[in-house]
Amino acid sequence: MREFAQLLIAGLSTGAIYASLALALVLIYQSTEVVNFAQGEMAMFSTFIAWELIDKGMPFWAAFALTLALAFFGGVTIERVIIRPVEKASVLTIVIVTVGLLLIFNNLAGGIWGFQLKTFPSPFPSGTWQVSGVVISQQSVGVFGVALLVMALLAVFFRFTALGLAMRATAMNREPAELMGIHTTWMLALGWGLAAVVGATAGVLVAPIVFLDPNMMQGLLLFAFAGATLGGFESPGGAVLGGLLVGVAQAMIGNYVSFIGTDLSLTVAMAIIVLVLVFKPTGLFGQAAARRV
Amino acid sequence: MGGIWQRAHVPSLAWLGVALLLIIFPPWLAGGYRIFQFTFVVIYLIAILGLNIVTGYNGQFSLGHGAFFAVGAYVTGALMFHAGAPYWATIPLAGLTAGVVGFLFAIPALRLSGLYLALATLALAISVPQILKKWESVTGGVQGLVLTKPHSPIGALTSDQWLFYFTAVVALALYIAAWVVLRSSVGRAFVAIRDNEVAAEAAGIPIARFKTLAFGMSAFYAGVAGSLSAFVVAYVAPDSFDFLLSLNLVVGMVVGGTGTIVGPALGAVFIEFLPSYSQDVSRAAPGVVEGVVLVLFMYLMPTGVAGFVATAGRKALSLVRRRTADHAAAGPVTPTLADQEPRAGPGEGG
Amino acid sequence: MLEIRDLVAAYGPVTALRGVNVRVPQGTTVTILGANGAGKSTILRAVSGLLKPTHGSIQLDGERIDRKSAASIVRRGISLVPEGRQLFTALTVEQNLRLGAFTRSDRRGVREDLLRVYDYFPRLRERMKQPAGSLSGGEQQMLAIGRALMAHPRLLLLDEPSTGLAPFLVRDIFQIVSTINREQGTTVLLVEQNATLSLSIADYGYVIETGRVVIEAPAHELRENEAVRKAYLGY
Amino acid sequence: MRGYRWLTVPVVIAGVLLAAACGSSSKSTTPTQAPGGATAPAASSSPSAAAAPQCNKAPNQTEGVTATEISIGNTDAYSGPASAYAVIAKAEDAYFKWVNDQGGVNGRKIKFTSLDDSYSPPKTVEQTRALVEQDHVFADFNPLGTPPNTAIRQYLNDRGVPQIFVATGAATWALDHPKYPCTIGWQPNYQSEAIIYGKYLLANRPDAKVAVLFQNDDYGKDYLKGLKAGLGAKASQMIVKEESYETSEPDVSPHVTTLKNTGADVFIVVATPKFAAQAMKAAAQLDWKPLIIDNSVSVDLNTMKAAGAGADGVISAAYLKDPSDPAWASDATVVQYKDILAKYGSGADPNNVFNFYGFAVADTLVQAIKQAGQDLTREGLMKAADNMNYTSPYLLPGITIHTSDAQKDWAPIEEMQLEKYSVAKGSWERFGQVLEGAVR
Repeated sequence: MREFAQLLIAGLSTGAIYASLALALVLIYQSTEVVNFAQGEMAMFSTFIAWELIDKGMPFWAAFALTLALAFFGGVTIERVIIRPVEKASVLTIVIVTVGLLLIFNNLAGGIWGFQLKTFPSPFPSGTWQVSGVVISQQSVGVFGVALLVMALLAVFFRFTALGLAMRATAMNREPAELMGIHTTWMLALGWGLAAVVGATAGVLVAPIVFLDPNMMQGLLLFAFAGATLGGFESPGGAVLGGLLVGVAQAMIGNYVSFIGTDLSLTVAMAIIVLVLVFKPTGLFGQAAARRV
Repeated sequence: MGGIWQRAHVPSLAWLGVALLLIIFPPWLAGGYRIFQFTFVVIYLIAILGLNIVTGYNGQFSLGHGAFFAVGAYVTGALMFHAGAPYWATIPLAGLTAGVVGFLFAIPALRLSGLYLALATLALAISVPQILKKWESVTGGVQGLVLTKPHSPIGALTSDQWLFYFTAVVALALYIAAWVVLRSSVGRAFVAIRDNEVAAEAAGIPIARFKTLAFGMSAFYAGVAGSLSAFVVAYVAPDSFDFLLSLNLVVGMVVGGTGTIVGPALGAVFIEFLPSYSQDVSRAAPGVVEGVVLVLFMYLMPTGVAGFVATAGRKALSLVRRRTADHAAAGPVTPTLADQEPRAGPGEGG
Repeated sequence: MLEIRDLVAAYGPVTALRGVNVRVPQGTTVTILGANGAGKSTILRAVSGLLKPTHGSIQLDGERIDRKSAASIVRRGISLVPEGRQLFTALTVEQNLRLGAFTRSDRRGVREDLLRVYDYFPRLRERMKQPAGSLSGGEQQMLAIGRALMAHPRLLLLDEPSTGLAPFLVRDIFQIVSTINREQGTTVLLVEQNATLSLSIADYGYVIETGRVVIEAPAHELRENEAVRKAYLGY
Repeated sequence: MRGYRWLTVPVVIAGVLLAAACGSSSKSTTPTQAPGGATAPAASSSPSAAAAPQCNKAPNQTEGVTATEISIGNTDAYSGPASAYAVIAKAEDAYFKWVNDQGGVNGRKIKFTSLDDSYSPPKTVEQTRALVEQDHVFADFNPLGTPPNTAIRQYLNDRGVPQIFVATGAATWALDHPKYPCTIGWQPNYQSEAIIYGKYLLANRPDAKVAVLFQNDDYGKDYLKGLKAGLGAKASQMIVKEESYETSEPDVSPHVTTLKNTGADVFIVVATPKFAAQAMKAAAQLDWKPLIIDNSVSVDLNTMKAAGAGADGVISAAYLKDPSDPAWASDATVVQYKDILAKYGSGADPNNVFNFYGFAVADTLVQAIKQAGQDLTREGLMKAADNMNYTSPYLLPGITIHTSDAQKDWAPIEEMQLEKYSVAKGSWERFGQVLEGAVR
């Protein structure tokens, strides 16, 4: 039982990492209906900026705030300068542009900061709590807490604020959104900016755990995709729960299903996703309406 | 877009001529290493052609064709390595195996569309190398399988030249096959489903059957491409079929021009040569160059090279017409992007 | 109030309007009749800023609006109920209505208008927490009109509101449009294929064919017009 | 469509089961243990002093060599997931520039052409052919990675082009050298190192319960193989759990949880830096205090610092001097390395061990070229590589590069020395004798 609880905790800690990045994916999808393949690399780049600021002697929270501001500005700029010219083209074209961005950010970070591992200071204490023999790391609890907080903020934003509704309306159907008097082009830019902010938050949160290097997000992003898919791209709550589920499933399957073994846990995670999609195509928490891309 | 096939009899003959010239001459003009590159262009061309069938003509978004490519490569690799099969004999089986895998995968994928289908195929692309690693007795695990490079049966040709002609002939045959299928009622069904699934179903087209067929056929092409790559490289290993391969195929398809005749060829040239030229520009960060080129390409030619040429051609044509004929005369309705047409059907799509 | 002069518009290479003149005086209901593809909807798209005309002008109270963006035209008091409703199907009824008032900052006015819309369409009040996509066709049309009203427009544009609806629903909706025109003084420009009904509530009508106005007259005259009767009224 | 839906479950499950089943069946086909504990790979012929390999197939033995220049090629991952290793090729470039400014080797300057293969075997083949057929390089030096090197081995041997001092620690480069005479490795192979750990455990902790975390690829599996060879007959009794991870996983701590639960008191970490740091850190966080043995791939001070408290008392093995270790701060070779890197390395980090590795292997190449003499041929270069007895100043004292010894096992470096890390001091301390881990 203790073993099970410890694995559950380990799975939840990993899951919280997936969840925080999945939130950024949900955000960009909700506000632009684009899947941004560069999302992880943008988050990584922001995290490097935070690292550089801290390395230059700035206090952690000041560096964090400045990084979020830069990320927002960067996200808006990318939308206005790079995505804008192709926004009327097909989804495939936009996907390819985000792939281009992925290559650029990854290699740029490597060129500037190198590919060697960097440690990143954690805003949370590095200690642990022991609850009847089960070890819980305070850092993981911190990541978990922030992910929940971001989730709550996003849910409120998208459901109850005029700006949030306007962003969703723009993503769903631009023409009628414009008929509502919404400046849709700015909504899209705003969506990119906010997604960059959430991504940067996720990056700064997870960097102390997975360490900082230009490739830190590549594996992560896949599982975040999985989490977002599982929960449904429609709901921030779903993304968090989906991310946690993927993390727990990975830890459990590797340990308890011996004939599969840990080396196939990835494959199994992917298979679960496909199965979930088959029976609930919009994810566990998505709404009924099917979507076209 | 589908109309191009119908309207293109004369241009397609011209393209056939160009293709033949491109097939016959390069091996005599270039060294072995260049021929190897050209051979890979042909291999990518076949895979992109396959991807085009399912994505360009049937509207199903796949980010996982590297998986079918890998299946084809490993069928050939395993047959050559373990059973000593001659390389040419493995190709049909490699294609069919990949096709069956694609068909089976398409069954659950039927329920998915757009983004979710893309993610499911992405999952496939990531899973397949893992399974290959695990299945060590057949696949050689991470170390892969070292194969014997085929010799040329014709004395006048080097092994490289022979392999180029061999792959080129396979490609030509597959090109013609695709052309025939896409012009037939099957191809029209593919396109009808892409343009409006509800309308296609109402018209009595069995959606499930044609969607799985398109996926299977597409995977067959990717499998054949993989099979060819296995003996051209004379080595198969999981590292050769990472997610970047799948992504590259999509890039090739889009850059060349989705759903066009010449698109796959242009796209194949692009993905084969871009990395080498990028590192000539910047050794420090070739990825930045690659990314920038990719973004610029999409910026300048959002419908791919083929789409761009077609649009430019049309514009030039209508300019000439406008000068000569009455300004009121309107050109034919030929939207370049399905997406620019008003969305069909109220509401449901959201 | 609205003055369209010599309007030419095209979709890519296809010319849809070839010099149209339409006037909509303050407080009236004007209808544009015509067959499918005659260019009726194109006029509304141009007025609401979704389509930039290639030639001609559109003036609202003397100000040219044909180069303005759709968003800024809404702010000038023109609301379009688009063809096919174009609702935000994943959002609730209430969220759709609130988006309709996106440009407004007078909270009290918005609340009053929301209540008024619920009074016009009691069905919407019953379903305010449901996603718009789950409504029936008639309810969706009500929501589309309600959403446009939430902007508190001076000029309401309606594009084929009767499409796909049962006859009794169509009558209800036209009734309400006419009520809105009367009670609130909202000017209405209505594009329809159902000539009988639209002429019954309109003051003035235009008939267009292949991008040109072929007949224009007060509504009661059009109802008597031989050609119009044959072509559009079916008797 | 609906009818198809239920087919999905069996199809997906069957797929996973099939994959799993195939995986487990493969276990029976892994090489069996030969008496004496060493693995006996079937493919390699047993090396003997009599059969000296000859790399003499090249029709043009001096291609790429002029009176003033030697053209050397290389492939490395400048892009893609393995790009951390591109530092090596850049360091080699810096080193050769310095050599050239010193007058070159035997009066010839080295022209170094390094191309990007993004660690993808087909790309490696393409780039290597470009190097050989277009740039006409004399030799392919230190190309990166086991799969990429495997992909080009046959080609280079058919052409008689030296594939010299490859940047991988697989055992095959030494074992199969007689079959591929133009190909030779350099660094101690993974199996050698693991044999050393096995021997150490047998001697010092014979009753240990050993848990292993390894990367699921050739590198991880080679270590596992070597460890079993080193433990010999007691291997199956001592190793209580082998747990593998994939590089796509973000955090390996769930695996560490599993390993801790086995009650093991020795934890062997076969992981690249990021994952090794995570594993050591996780062990400390879980309050698990086994003897940790960390593979030499991940011993740079950055990694150890990242591991935090978990790094204390960790044991590893080394063969190179560590440029970040204060103990070597005044060592002439390390000082010179830092000077050269500062001048030619365009801002490279001297504490990055990959830079030092690049210098060390490049220095060995220069040594081999010198040894091959004024009349440089491809056959001559490989003959020199096959007959080295070189005390490289980059290696730890007591460790040499030797292929000329009687055993002729074609592994240039196969000795290492154990070392222990202290968090308080922030450095490694070597202990005990230099140990030998030859793979036979």
